[in-house]
Amino acid sequence: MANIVVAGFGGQGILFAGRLLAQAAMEEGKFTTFFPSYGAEMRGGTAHCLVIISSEEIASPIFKNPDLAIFLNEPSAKKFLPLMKKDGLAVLNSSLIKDYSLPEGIKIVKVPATELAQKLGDGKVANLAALGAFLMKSKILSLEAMEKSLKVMLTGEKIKLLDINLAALRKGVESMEKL
Amino acid sequence: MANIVVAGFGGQGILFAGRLLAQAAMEEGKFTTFFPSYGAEMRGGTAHCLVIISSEEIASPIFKNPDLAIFLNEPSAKKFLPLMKKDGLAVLNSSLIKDYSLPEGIKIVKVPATELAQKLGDGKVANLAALGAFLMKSKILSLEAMEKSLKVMLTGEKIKLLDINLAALRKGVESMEKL
Amino acid sequence: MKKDFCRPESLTEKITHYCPGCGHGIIHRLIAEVVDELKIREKVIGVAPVGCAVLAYDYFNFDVTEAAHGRTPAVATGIKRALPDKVVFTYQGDGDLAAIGTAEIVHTANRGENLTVIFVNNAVYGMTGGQMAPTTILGQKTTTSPFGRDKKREGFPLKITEMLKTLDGVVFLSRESVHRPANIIKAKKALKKAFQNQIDEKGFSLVEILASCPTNWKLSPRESIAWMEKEMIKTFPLGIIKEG
Amino acid sequence: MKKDFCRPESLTEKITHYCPGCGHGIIHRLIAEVVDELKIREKVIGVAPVGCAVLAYDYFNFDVTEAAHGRTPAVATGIKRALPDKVVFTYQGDGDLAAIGTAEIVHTANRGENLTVIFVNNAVYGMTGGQMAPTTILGQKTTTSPFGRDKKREGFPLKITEMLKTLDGVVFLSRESVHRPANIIKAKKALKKAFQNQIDEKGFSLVEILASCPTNWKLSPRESIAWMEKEMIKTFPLGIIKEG
Amino acid sequence: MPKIIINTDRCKGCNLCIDVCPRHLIKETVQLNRKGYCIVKIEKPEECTGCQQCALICPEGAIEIFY
Amino acid sequence: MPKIIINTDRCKGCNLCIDVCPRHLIKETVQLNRKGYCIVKIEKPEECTGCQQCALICPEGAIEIFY
Amino acid sequence: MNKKILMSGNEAIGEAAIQAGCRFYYGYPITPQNELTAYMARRMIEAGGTFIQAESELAAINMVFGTALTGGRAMTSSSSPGISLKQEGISYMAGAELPAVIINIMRGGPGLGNISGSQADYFQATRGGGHGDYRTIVLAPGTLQEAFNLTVEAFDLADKYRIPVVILGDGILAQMREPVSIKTRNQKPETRNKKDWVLTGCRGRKPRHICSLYLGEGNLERHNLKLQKIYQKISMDELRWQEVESEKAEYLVVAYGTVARAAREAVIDAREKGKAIGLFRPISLWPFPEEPLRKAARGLKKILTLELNAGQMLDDVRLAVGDKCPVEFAGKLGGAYFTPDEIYRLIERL
Amino acid sequence: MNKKILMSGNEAIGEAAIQAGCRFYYGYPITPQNELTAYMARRMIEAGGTFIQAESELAAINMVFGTALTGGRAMTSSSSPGISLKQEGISYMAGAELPAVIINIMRGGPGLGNISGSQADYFQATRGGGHGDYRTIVLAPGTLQEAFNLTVEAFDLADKYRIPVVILGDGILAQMREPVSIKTRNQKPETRNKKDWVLTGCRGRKPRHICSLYLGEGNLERHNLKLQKIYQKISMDELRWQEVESEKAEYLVVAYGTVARAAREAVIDAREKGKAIGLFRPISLWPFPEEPLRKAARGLKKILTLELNAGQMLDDVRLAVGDKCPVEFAGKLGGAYFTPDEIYRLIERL
Ligand SMILES: Cc1ncc(C[n+]2csc(CCOP(=O)(O)OP(=O)(O)O)c2C)c(N)n1
Ligand SMILES: Cc1ncc(C[n+]2csc(CCOP(=O)(O)OP(=O)(O)O)c2C)c(N)n1
Ligand code: SF4
Ligand code: SF4
Ligand code: SF4
Ligand code: SF4
Ligand code: SF4
Ligand code: SF4
Ligand SMILES: [Mg+2]
Ligand SMILES: [Mg+2]
Repeated sequence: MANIVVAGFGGQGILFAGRLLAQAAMEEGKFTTFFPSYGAEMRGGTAHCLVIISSEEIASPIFKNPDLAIFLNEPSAKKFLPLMKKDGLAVLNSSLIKDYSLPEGIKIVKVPATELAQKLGDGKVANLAALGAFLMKSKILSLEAMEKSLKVMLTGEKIKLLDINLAALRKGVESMEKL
Repeated sequence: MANIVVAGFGGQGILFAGRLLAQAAMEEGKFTTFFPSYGAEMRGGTAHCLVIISSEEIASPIFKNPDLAIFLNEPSAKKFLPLMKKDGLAVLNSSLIKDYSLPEGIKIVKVPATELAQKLGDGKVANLAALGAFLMKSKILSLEAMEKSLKVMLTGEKIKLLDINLAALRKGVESMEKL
Repeated sequence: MKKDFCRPESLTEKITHYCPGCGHGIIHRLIAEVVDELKIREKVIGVAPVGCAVLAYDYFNFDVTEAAHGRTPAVATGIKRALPDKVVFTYQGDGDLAAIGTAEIVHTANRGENLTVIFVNNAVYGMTGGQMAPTTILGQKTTTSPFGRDKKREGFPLKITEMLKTLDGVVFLSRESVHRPANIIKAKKALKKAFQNQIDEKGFSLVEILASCPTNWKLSPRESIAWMEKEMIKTFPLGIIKEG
Repeated sequence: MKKDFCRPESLTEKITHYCPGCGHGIIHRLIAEVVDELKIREKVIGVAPVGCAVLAYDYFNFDVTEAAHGRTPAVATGIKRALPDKVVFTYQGDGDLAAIGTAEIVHTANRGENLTVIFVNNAVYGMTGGQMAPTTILGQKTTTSPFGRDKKREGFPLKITEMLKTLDGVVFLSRESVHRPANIIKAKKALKKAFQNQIDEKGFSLVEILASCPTNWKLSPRESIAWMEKEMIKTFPLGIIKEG
Repeated sequence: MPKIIINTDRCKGCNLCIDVCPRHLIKETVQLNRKGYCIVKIEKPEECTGCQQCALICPEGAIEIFY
Repeated sequence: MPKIIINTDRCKGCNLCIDVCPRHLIKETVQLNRKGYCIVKIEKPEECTGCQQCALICPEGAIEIFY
Repeated sequence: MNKKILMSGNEAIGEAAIQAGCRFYYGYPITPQNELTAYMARRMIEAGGTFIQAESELAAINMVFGTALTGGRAMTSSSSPGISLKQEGISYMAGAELPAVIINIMRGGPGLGNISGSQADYFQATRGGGHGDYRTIVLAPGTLQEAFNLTVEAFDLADKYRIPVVILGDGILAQMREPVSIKTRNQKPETRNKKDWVLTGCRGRKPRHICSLYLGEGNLERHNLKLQKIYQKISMDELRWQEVESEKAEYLVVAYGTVARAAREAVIDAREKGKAIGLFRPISLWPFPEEPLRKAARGLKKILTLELNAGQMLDDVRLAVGDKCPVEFAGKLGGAYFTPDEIYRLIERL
Repeated sequence: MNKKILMSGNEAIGEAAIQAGCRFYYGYPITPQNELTAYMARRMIEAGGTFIQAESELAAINMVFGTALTGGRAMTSSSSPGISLKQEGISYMAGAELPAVIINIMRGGPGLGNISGSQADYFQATRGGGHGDYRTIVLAPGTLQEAFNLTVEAFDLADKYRIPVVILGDGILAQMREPVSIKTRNQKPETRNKKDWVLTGCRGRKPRHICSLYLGEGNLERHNLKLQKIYQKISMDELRWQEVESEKAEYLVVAYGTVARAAREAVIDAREKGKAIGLFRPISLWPFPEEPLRKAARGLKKILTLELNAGQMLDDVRLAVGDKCPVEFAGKLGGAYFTPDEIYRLIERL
C-alpha cells in the first residue's frame, strides 16, 4: 500500500494530478482512494490531495504520513516533508523549491517541473512533468495507465489540453531517464 | 376544591367570566387557576374555560369532570352536562337553552341571562347575569369579591363597561333572590 | 333570463369557520366560480396557507394541500414542475406572502413560474389573533402595534404587489377588493385572468385582494366595509398593476 | 501637492485570501477609506456575510461580526437598535442579499432601519465555487447553470436594488462598479453618502457594487474587466437609483 | 320572478347583504341559528329584482337566486 | 516627484494596474513571491505622474504613492 | 412590590424578562404564545426598550444575535414550528457564545399539528435541534411563579456562561392563569459594560470580532473543546430538580413541566392511600439531573416516566438509571394531556 | 452497465438518485456538497428532469414537499447549517407522510464552523431536529459504493413507508473518490401512478388533501399513534448494520460512516496482533440496531464508541447495552478526524 501526497499552490493542478493517479490505479485494477483539500482553504493558499493505492481494500482515505510525495512549491515541501515515513520518496519541483530541510531517510528527486512546462509553453502543466518523474522513480504505476487515464479525464471541451499534458508527462519521464 | 366550567358561544364573554371567577377567588385569598380554550378553535365554535378554586395548592388546571358549571348556550350544555360530577350544580342560560337532557344527580338553575342582559341594553353581558345567579346558588365566592374583581379587570378604556357589567351581575343575583 | 346564482360546484357543503363578515368567504366563492367556469375543477390543485384559510381544503371541492407558513409558493413550484399540465394556485395571507414568505414569493415570481397566486390582504394576522401585518396601515392598532403603527417604529405598510412589478418574470398583477358587489365582480374578472394566464402558459400571475377581518379590526362587519373604503384603499389603491 | 495614497488605517496588515483580481479587495479598501475620512473607525461595527468576504473581520481594523447566511441585515438591526449611536453596516454578496436573505433585506429596508448596506454583486456565488446567483446574467454559465442561464429554466437576473426602490423606508440606493478607476472614485462617493446618511439619521441606504470574480467566471482578471464592461453593466446599469 | 333563498344554517348575521340591497328587502332578526348567529330574513320577496348584490357580498354563500 | 511603491508581498499578479497606467509604466515579471504569485514591477518610476490609477484599481492595496 | 397578580404564563414570562433587565424583544406571532408577544409589544415600549415584530422567526433570532453581541439582554419567543426555524440561529449563537433567552411554548406536532400543549420538542431542546456539538441550558417551569422566577434566572445564567438559555413551556402553562407574585428587581438594562467581549466600537481598545467560523487546522476543534468544558461545568453546577415524597419510595414518577403538576397530585393521593411512591421533577432538562435521579432510583422497584410525547426524556431517564431499575413509560401524543386521575390510575397499576 | 467509475461521494449519490428514478432535485449550494448540486444541475437536465437552485434551503425542502405530494421522486441535499434550516420542512413532511430523500453532508459546527467532515448532526438526524414526535429513516454509508446503493434504496424506503429518508454522510465521504460500480436500474421516474394518496387533480375520484394540521379533539393524537405504529414497524423491519470480527470478541468498537472505515483497519490489525476485538457498524442510524448491538455486546469486556463529535450515538449505544458492559467513548470534534493509527492506539489501551 502506498500513501501519496500531492501538494502545491492552488492553480498548479494539484487535484488533477492526484485524480490522475487514482484513475490510473483503477485502470490497473488496484484499489485506490483520492481525497482533496477542498473549499475555502483553497483560495490563495496551498492545495493538496491524498491518494492511496493498494492491492487490498482501503480503510481510510486520510493518512498523516505519506510514503510518496510530489511537491510543486516550497511551502508544501516544508509542511509535508517532516511528516513523511522513513524510506519515503519525494519528487520536488526544483524550479520553485530552493529552501527546505530534509529529514533523514527520505529520498529526494528533483525535477525542474515548472521550467519544463514553461518550455512547452504553459507553466500550468508542471504537475504532469512532476508526475512523469514520479512515475519513473516510484514505479508505482505504468506510463501506459497514466496516459490512458489522461485520455479518460480530458474529454469534451478539455480534449484540447490533452496533447500538452501528454507532452509534459513525457518530459518528466525523460528528465529522469537522462539522470 | 371546586372545578368550574364556563361555556358558551365565542363572543358571549365566556373567558371574561372565567377570569373574573379566578380573580375573585384570588381576592378572597384562595388558590385558583384558570384555563381557556384558545386559538383557532374559537372562531365560529364554542368557547369554554376551566376555573379551579381551592383552599390548597392546585395541581393541574385541567379537569374532565366539573363540579359547577355555567352554560350560556345549548351546544355547551349538551357537551358538558354529561361530564358533570354527581351533585353538581349547573347554571343554564334559559334564554338560549331549551333542549338538553339532564343526567341524574345534577342540580339545575335556570336564568334567562340573555333576556336580562338585553333588557339592560346589551346582550353581551349575559355572562355577568349568569354569574350573578351562579354566585347566589353556589355560594362559592362573595358578591363583594366579584364586584371588586370587576373593578380590577375593567380599567383603562374598558372602564366604560363597568356599570353595565355591575348591573348585569346584580340582575343575575336578584333573579335568584326572587325565586 | 339571468343565470341562477347558486353555490358553485367547486365549493363543498361545509360551513366555514370564518367569522361573520370575513372576506375569506367571498374570495373562496369567487375562486370556486372561476374554477367552475374554466372547467378545471378536476385538474386544479390548491395550496392553502397557514393562516385563517388553512382549512381551505375543507371548503374547496378539489385537490388541496397545505404549506408551511410562507413557503406556499415553493410548495406550488414543486407541484407545478411535477405536473405542468395541472392548474396550480396558492392562496396566501399578508403574513404568509408579505412577511415570512417574502423570499419565496419574490423568487417564484422572478423565475416566472407558471402559477396563479391569490393574495388576501386583510392588513392583519387573522389566525393568530390580530397582530400587525406588513400591510397594516399607518396608525392602525393591532395587538403588536398597540399604539398604532408608526413609520418610525414599525416601518411602512409594505406594498409588495407594487414591489413585484419590477420583476421581469411577472406577467399579471392586480389589486382588487371585495368590499362592494361592484368590486367583487371586478375581482372575479382579475382572478379569471390570472387562471387563464396559467392555462395559456403565460407565467406568473398574482391577484391581491383587500378583504375585511372584522374580528381583529375590532369592528362590526359593516364598520369594516366603511374602514376599507375610507382608509385601507387609500394605502392600497385598486387596479391593474402590471399586465403584459 | 496631492495627498499620499496609503493603506487606510481601517485596514489591517493582513494579506487577504481573495483570488487575484477579485473585486472584494477594492471594495474593502474603499470602505476603509470612507471610515477613515468620516473618522468613525472607533464607532463603526461591520457585519460580514457568509460568502467570500466572511473573513472581512481579519481585514478591517474595527469591530466586525459575522452573520448567518442571508441574515446579515437582521443581525445589523439587532446591533443598531441596541447601539443607535454607533455606525453599523452590512457587507453582503448577491447570494446573501438577493437569494437566501431576500426577506431580511426587504423588511429591513421597509422598516427604514438606519443602516448602511454594501451589496457586492459579482453575478455568482464566489465562496462555494461558482454557482448561479440571482444576479447571474442570461446566458452566463455557472456550475448550476451549466448550459447558460435561460430565462425559461432559471428565471431572470434579479435586479433587487430596483425592486427595493419601491419601498417607502429606503433613503438612498445606488449601483456602482469597481472595474475602472473612474468608477472606483464614484463608488467611493456613493459609499460615503451611504455612511453619512446613517450618521445624519436619515435611514436605510444601500450601495450595490458590481465586482469581478475571475475565478468563478473562469476568466483572467483582465478578461473579467472586459466582461463587466461589455456584458454585466448591460444587465445592471450604473447610477443612482433612489435618493431623497 | 326571481326566487331568492337565504340558507339560515349558513347565515352568520354579518348583515352585509342588508346594506347592499337596493330595495332594502333584507332585515335583521333576533332569531339565532344552530351556530348561535342572528340570522337575516327577506321581507317582501316578491319585490326582489334578482340583482344579486346580496348574493355577491354574502361571505357564506348563503344566498342563492333562481330565475 | 511622486514616489510609487508596490508591496511585492501583497501583489497577486492580477495585472490590473498594468492596464490602467496611462504611461504604461508597470510590467509583468516572472518572479514569484512567497505566495506563489508572479509579481509586477514599475519600470522608469521617474516617469510616474502620480495619477493614482494603478493604486485605485489594485485589489490588494499593494500600491502606495507618496508625493 | 410583591403583590400577587392573576397572570397568564405568557404574561408572567414577559414581565420576568422586563424585571431581568431585558430591553430587546424580537418575535413573530404564533399560537399559543401570542399573548407573550403582545405583552412585550406594549410593555417594552413602556419600559423604553425595543420591540420588533420581525418578518420571520429567522430574522427574530438573528436580531437577538445582533443585540446579544453588543451585550444587551435580548429575548425571543415562539412555538414549535417557529422554534424549528430558529435552529440554525441557535447553533450560530452557541458557536459564537452569545447569551440570550429563547422561549418555546410547545404545541402539538409534527408539522402544523395543532395548538394544544405538548412536550414533543424535548429532544430538539436538549440535544441541539441545530447542527453541531452544542447545548443550550433548558429550564422547564411547572407553575407560573416558577415560570417567572426561572425566566429571570435564565438571563443571569445566559450571561454567566455566554450561552443561549431555553425556557421550555407548553400551551397549558402559557395559557393558564394563576396568581403570581412579581418580584421587582432593580436590574439595570445596561449590563454590557461588564462584558469584556462585546462589540461596541473599538474606542480605546483593539478591534474585536464575534464569529462562529473557525478555519485553520485545529481551531474549530479547540473551540469545541472549550465549549465542551463550559458544558461540563454547567452539568456540574446548574442541575435543578425537585423531589416530592421520594424518601422511602418504592416507585418513582418522573415528569416535568405541567405534567409534573398533575403527577404531584396523583402521587400525593397515592401516598395517602399507602402506596410508597414519589415524584422526581427535573427542572433543568439540560443539564439533566442525571446523578440526582440515579441516587433517587436506588432500590426502587420501578420508575414511571410521563411525558406529553412518545418518550423523549425517557432516554435521559434510562441513561441515568441504566439497568438498576425498570423504567416504564406512558405518554400522551399530539396535544393530549394527562389529568391527575389518569395518572393515579397508572400509578395504581405499577 | 456495471463499469467501475472513479467518482466522488457527491457524484455517486447524485447518480444513484438518477438511477432510482428521481427526476426532481431542489437544492441550495453549500460546501462540502456543492459537487452534488452541480452534478444534478447537469444530469437532471440531461435526464429530462427538473433542477432548481432554490432561493434558500427552506424553499428547497418545500419544493420537495410539493413534488412529493404529486408522487414524484424528489431529493434535496445540503450540509449542516442548511439542514438546520430544513427542520421545519422535514417535520411538515413527516407530519404529512411525504416520501423524499434528504442528503446531509455533515461539516464542522456549531454555527458556521468549518467545512471539514463531521458527525455532529447525529442527534439532529435521529431524534428529529424539528418539532414534534417524528422520525426519519437515517442511513449512513461507509463507502462510496454503499453511498450509491443506499441512496437508491432510500427512495424505495421513502415510498414504502411514506417517510422522509436522510442519507447522513460527511465531508470526507462526499469529497473523496474511489471506484464505484454503477448499477443501472430501469426505474421509471413515474411511480406516482401506484400511489393512491397523491394530488394530481380530482378527475374520476373524490378530492384529496395532504396536510399535517389535525384540529378537532383527538385527531392529532390518533394521527401520532398511527405514525408511531409505522415507526415501530420500521424499527423491526429496517435495521441495517455490519459486524466485523465480532464473534468471540472481548471488545467491540462501535462506529459508523467514514469513522468505521478507519476503525475497520485498526480492528483487523489488532485482531492480527491477537486482540479479541470486533467492529459493530450501524448502517441505519434510525432505526438504530439496538437489539443486534445488545446481542453483540453479550459477554463483552468493553465497548469503545468512536464518533466525529462529542458523543451522540453514544446515547444509543448506552441505551442498547445498559449496564451489561462498560462503554467508553472517544470523539474528534470540530471537523477533526481519526486515522486508523490513532484508533489502533485507542484499542491498545482498552
Ligand atoms: C413558522 C410559523 N410561524 C408562525 C406561525 C403562526 N401563524 C399562523 S397563521 C399566521 C399569520 C396569519 O396571517 P395571514 O397570513 O395574514 O393570514 P390571515 O389569517 O390574516 O388570513 C401566523 C403567524 C406558524 N404557523 N408557523
Ligand atoms: C444556510 C447556509 N446555506 C448555504 C451556505 C453556503 N454558502 C456559503 S457562502 C454562499 C454564497 C456566497 O455567494 P455570495 O453571497 O454571492 O458571496 P460571494 O462569495 O460571491 O462574495 C453560500 C451559498 C451557508 N454557509 N449557509
Ligand atoms: S379572524 Fe379575521 S380573517 Fe380570520 S376568520 Fe375571523 S374575520 Fe376572517
Ligand atoms: S472566488 Fe471570486 S469572489 Fe471569491 S475571492 Fe475568488 S475571485 Fe473573489
Ligand atoms: S350576507 Fe350572508 S351571512 Fe351575512 S347576513 Fe346576509 S345572508 Fe347572512
Ligand atoms: S337580489 Fe337584489 S333586490 Fe333581491 S334581495 Fe338581493 S339585493 Fe335585494
Ligand atoms: S500613478 Fe499613474 S502614472 Fe504612476 S504608475 Fe500608477 S498609473 Fe502609472
Ligand atoms: S493591481 Fe495590485 S495585485 Fe494586481 S498586479 Fe498590480 S500590484 Fe499586483
Ligand atoms: Mg392577514
Ligand atoms: Mg456573489
